[in-house]
Amino acid sequence: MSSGLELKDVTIRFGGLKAVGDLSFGVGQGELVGLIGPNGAGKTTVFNLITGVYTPTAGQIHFEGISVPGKKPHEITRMGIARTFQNIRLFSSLSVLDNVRAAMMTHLKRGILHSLTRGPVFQKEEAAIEAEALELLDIFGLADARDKNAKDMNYGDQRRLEIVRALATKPKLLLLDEPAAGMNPSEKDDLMNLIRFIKERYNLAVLLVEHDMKVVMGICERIAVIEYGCKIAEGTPKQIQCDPKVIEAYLGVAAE
Amino acid sequence: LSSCKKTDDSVINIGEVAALTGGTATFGQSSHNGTQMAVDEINAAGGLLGKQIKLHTEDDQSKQGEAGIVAKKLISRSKISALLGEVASGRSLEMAPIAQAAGVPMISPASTNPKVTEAGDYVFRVCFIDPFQGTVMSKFALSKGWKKVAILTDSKQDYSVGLTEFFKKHFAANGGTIVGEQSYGSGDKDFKAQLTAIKGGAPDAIFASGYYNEVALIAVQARELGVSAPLLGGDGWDSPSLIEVGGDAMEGCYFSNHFSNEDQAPAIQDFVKKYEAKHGAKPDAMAALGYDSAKILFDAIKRANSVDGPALRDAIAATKEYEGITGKITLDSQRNATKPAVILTIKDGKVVYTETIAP
Amino acid sequence: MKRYSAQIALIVALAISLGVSLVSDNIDAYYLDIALNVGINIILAVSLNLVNGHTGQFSLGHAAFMAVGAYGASIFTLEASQQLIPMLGGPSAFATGTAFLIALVIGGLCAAICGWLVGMPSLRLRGDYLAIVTLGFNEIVRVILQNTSGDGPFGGPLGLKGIPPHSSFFWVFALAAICVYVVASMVNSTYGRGFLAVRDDEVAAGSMGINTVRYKVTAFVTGSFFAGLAGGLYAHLRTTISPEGFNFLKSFDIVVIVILGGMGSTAGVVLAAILLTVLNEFLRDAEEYRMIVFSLLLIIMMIVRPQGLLPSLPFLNRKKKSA
Amino acid sequence: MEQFFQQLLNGLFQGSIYALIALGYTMVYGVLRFINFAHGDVFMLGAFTAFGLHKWLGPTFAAIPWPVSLALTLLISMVVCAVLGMVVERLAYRPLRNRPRLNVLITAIGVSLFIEYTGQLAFGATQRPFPELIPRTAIANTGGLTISIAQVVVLATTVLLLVGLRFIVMKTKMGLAMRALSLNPTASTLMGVNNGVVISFTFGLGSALAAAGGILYASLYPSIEPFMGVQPGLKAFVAAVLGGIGNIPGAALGGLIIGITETLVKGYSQNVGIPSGYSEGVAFVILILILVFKPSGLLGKVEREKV
Amino acid sequence: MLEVKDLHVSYGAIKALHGVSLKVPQGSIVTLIGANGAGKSTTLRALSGLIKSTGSIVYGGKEIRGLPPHKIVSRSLCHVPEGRMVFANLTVKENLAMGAYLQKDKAWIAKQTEYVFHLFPRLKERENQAAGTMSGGEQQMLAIGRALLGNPKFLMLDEPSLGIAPLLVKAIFERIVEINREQGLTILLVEQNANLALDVSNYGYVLETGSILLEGPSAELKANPRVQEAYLGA
Ligand SMILES: Nc1ncnc2c1ncn2[C@@H]1O[C@H](COP(=O)(O)OP(=O)(O)OP(=O)(O)O)[C@@H](O)[C@H]1O
Ligand SMILES: Nc1ncnc2c1ncn2[C@@H]1O[C@H](COP(=O)(O)OP(=O)(O)OP(=O)(O)O)[C@@H](O)[C@H]1O
Ligand SMILES: [Mg+2]
Ligand SMILES: [Mg+2]
Repeated sequence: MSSGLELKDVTIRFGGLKAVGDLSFGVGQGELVGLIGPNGAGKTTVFNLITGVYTPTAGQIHFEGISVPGKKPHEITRMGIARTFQNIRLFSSLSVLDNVRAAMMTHLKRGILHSLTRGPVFQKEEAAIEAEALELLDIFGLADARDKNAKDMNYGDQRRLEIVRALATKPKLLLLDEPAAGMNPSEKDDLMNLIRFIKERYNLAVLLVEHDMKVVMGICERIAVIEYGCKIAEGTPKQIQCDPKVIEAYLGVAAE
Repeated sequence: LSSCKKTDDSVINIGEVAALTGGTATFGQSSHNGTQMAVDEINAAGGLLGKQIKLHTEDDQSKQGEAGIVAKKLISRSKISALLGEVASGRSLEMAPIAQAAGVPMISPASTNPKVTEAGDYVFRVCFIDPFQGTVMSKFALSKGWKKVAILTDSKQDYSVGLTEFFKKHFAANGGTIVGEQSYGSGDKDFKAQLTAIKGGAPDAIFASGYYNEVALIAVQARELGVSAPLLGGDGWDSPSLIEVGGDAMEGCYFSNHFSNEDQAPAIQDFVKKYEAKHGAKPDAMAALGYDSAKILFDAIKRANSVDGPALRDAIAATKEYEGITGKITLDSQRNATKPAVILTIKDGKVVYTETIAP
Repeated sequence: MKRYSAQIALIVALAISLGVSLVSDNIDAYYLDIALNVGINIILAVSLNLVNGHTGQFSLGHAAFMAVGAYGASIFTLEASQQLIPMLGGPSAFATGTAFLIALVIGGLCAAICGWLVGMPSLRLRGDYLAIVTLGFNEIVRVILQNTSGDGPFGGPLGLKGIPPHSSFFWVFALAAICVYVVASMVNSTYGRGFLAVRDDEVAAGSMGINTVRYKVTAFVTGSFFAGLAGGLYAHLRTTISPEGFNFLKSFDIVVIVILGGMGSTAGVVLAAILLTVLNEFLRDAEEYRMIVFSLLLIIMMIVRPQGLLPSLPFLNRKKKSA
Repeated sequence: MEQFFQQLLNGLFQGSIYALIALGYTMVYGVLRFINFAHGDVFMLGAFTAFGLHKWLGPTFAAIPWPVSLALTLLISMVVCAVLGMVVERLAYRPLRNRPRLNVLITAIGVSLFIEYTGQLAFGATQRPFPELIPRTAIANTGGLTISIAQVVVLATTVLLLVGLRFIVMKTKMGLAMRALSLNPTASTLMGVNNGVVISFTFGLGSALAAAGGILYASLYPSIEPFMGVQPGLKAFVAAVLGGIGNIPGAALGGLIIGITETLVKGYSQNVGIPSGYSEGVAFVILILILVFKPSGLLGKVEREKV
Repeated sequence: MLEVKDLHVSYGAIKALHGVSLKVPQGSIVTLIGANGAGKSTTLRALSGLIKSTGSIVYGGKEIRGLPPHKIVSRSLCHVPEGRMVFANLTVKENLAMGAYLQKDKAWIAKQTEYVFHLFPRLKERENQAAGTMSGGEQQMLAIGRALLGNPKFLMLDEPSLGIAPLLVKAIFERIVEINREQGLTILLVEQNANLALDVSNYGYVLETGSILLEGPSAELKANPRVQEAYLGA
């Protein structure tokens, strides 16, 4: 059994619309893979399939050898898959810090009754979690905003918080849906560095959906291209950039 | 913490709990009007024991829970010597233990559920109780030769449930047959389903033990469905709006009551006139009972020559053959009023007296 | 020591409840009654706030759980206490107290079980759909109780009477303090952030590893349990209960306290429970204008202070524990 | 068998009156996304307006044929209540426009209490007889089945309103604006929609429908009192949710289902030993059963949210 | 055409704009660039009346500050907001019809709808799909198309390239220029893709924490080393 994520002949239909069709690809351990394609190609849908928001009409999805479809989103997260949302979905009335804390709940060893004791063990655990959350926020330069409400942050910071929150679940595989959207080119540069950094630091595999080719080509080790829900190409950034099918469907003539 | 409010010794404080607003406000307002009239009269006549009567009225909004609170409020804040109310048995039951524990005599004008006065020797009532009224109507039906009766009960009202229960018991034990038993909840407007089912049993009469609000509509709909059997009921029917709403459909129906405002006895006509002058409508049974409950209290105060709890209690308990608007009232050992019931019928859009049935 | 301020506050609150209880005979019966109502309303509102405020599930049926608790506890007291008290060593304060506590807990558990039964299928409904289902449950409970036989254990439309007045200052406020402590502690922990996360965005919460169903059911069952306790206390304060007293309008009353206090703000809700209960007494003097004044105040309050009396401020949630 | 058909008819008419009230309820909900608990109270005001009108103009009305006086009464009361609804919206709801919906809900409860208790103060607590706007005579009495004119008028009005409302909401520009506004008020104002006007219109229309409902209801059940709107309001709410709240045909369907089942349970439960009083809970039992299996109501669209 | 002077905006206690002044001449494309949180979207929201502001906003010679949004739209000022804000449960067609809410000329609406379908063929394919179920990029297309149906004379675009595939980004920008040239539409463009924005625009402003930091003809800005370092990703 291979480790990492494995999709085999995955299909999903919405009514008459085949949003994803017979899609197969994988993400190995510690790999950074790009998933690109035109608008409406089915990229976000693939994320939704992997994370249990949708159940595939046909096909198999395995993570570390365990079948994913049919599992609830929270169970999948506990298996080690975390994601960000293209349309930002933070816990808008919670503070920045609490957004991260909520995501760390998965790692608590004790349940709700424990919080009623409020004893030393509990206090220690809470302190440790707060420290850990702050450390993550600090990596993304959000530690100063810890007490701000998530909904009062600007778009770019909300995107960063999405990533921090996903990381807080301690995933083995991180799915990023257009993380650079709404950032300017220099912010995108910073983001690329951050993604590389967290990938090494936390030993992550990353699946990245992004329309900014500079980001995709800059950090991905391998790229899959889909159109109308089907894979049309897969390879290294170099190969993809020169693939005529990809150029025609997606990149346009002169991809920088 | 404890209160140091000075009590006003120049008056006699009497408490009253009534539903002045909310779902059963129409009963509460009537009984309050009656009570208030009695108080005004006695004050105009110089009061009692050389003092004026001060009536403290609290509204319980027709809500469970409220009656108990205001009873406590009246007893501990207004320092009342006696408590009048409530019309509804459920709420009287809430007040009764409080009055009993505080040693304040309580007289309920119209709570007909037997359990009310079981709370203790300080709790009285001036109306007859459900078993009596249920039996009266059963006797009446049998005397009319109606052997097959259908029953329509308001399952939200303990009053209606109680009447039905005692009617059924007596009726079945004395050769009658119940040919259909249906229920509804107060506030309902559509009774066609129940009436259609009742129609199937071809009853000689229908015992509708609920309040007039629904009974008027029941009559209208029964006639619409072609059911012509007369309706029978209890004192809960007593209100001018029974005929206003029910109209022709009420013709030939019968109900038992504490008094008839058509009764030509001078005391009654005097009361009716005074009431009409003040409120622009004829008094209903609740008003008469409210009036009687206050008058019986005043009578007892006079006899006891004191407003002391135990003395007053004993005086009330000794009430005998008191000539009230609602009949000659004697309080029995269970502190319930034993008095006759009158049977009224609706004829040409008027409530007319038919007969009196003694206890 | 600051870390343990919650426990300290709880102990202080319990001690005060006991202390006041010992001298409660000297308190004016009416004022004492209002105080106890305040305490019961605190339990009802704080527990509903866990469901509506913190977890964002909109329940309009809290009075139903209160009813279940009230009937459960009362029936136990009326039917079983007599047998139980001798077993506990005769009619001592200890024995009656224990029997009462058992009755309350039984009421709470009955309510919690109902909460679970209703919650499991209906908590996947959203927003107003859940509201109407809980409201419907409320009405069903009332209708069932009302249509039972008058001689049966539930007493039909007249309900139960002659329930001994066991709800003393101690019981009411000790349980109110415990309720506030439990709800505040549940929410103010990393685990408890899950309730808030579910409220803000269920899909995102699921994707962050939060078992949303479990959280919703936990909130609902806990809320129901405390509503049941409050119902038991209410029954043993009023000494009579009837189905009509637990109709959906009673649920509205509790929702009003929660929203007026500030959704998700325990301190605000406690404050609102106190203010509204007391206001209700003050408004008695307005007589038939009472509800008109009340409704106008409600509308004006929503307009000038829509976030509630005390919007959910984390530091207040963390510190204020005593009732 | 004859009895069964009579019960079905009873249920149909009972259901059509629920449906009638539910239409207005669901429309207001569909646009404003809040449960207008005061709907039942506007319904009551509609009946009282008609009542007052007849007290005032009784002789005049008696002189003209009933369909004309009914139409006039309906029209005037609907206008009065529409204006009233818009005033309430202006004063109580508009200041809360961008607030959480629960606030609006509490305000609605406040408005509802206000109308009820002011009504009780103004009209008194006792029920009053409602004038016979529609002759209370039976039109059919064939085969033992009875149908009254009032019942037929109610059914016809319900159908008419159903079609009319659906047309307004689905086919007119105002309807489009109403739907857009319900989804995203910021975006709709960016399209040039005057949200205030649309909301006022919705409220006015909803209140007019409530008034019509109140009058027809009172014609069927000719006694009116200040709390008369509470129960029908609740039933209409259940009907609206049952059909899929915000969905106009759904509300009508919901009303019919509740009316018919309720009637059948009332009519036959006693036969199996269950007191018919339990029928009060029937609407809720159906509601819960249906929502458990179809969480968005019978005709409600499953709002699958794109993630 | 549009002149903004000393615009201030706060969100509660937070001040988001501290005196922004800018000019958008008739027929031009002006761009507003800046880091996350600089206040670009806030500026647009203030211009279209969605949030309260102080200062002055003069459009076509008249003060429009303080008018409600629908009044501002009726002066042909259209705003494609951040986050798209399509009407999720309405179909694509209905969304477009909402865009034309203030338009009376049916023939024009039909023509313009065809034009939008021509710009974004995907919208035509999905004309009966509920907008909320469309992909992110599809929704962005719809948002732009919807604004075009308002027959704007002045169009404010908040990050039109957000979430759009590269090929289409180019197409959209070409269209923007095309509409600007052919129909004389004045455009205020907020864009993170500063390179592209400066390429298509005549004049640019750089916004930083609520104030204008720099301004100038686009070509000059693009050559400015400070801009290059901070916003263009040297
Ligand atoms: N719940 C749904 N119902 C109907 N259609 C859907 C649903 N979800 C997605 N689709 C359709 O499936 C297709 C793929 O959508 P998806 O969001 O996966 O695209 P994407 O590749 O992420 O595009 P983008 O780059 O624009 O975000 C789109 O055409 C979309 O309209
Ligand atoms: N609703 C709000 N409440 C409070 N603060 C807000 C709100 N919206 C924005 N802000 C704050 O105002 C400032 C300006 O935000 P704005 O959204 O205008 O930035 P922007 O330049 O558009 O950024 P981005 O490129 O991320 O979209 C930011 O600091 C942001 O946190
Ligand atoms: Mg996508
Ligand atoms: Mg922005």
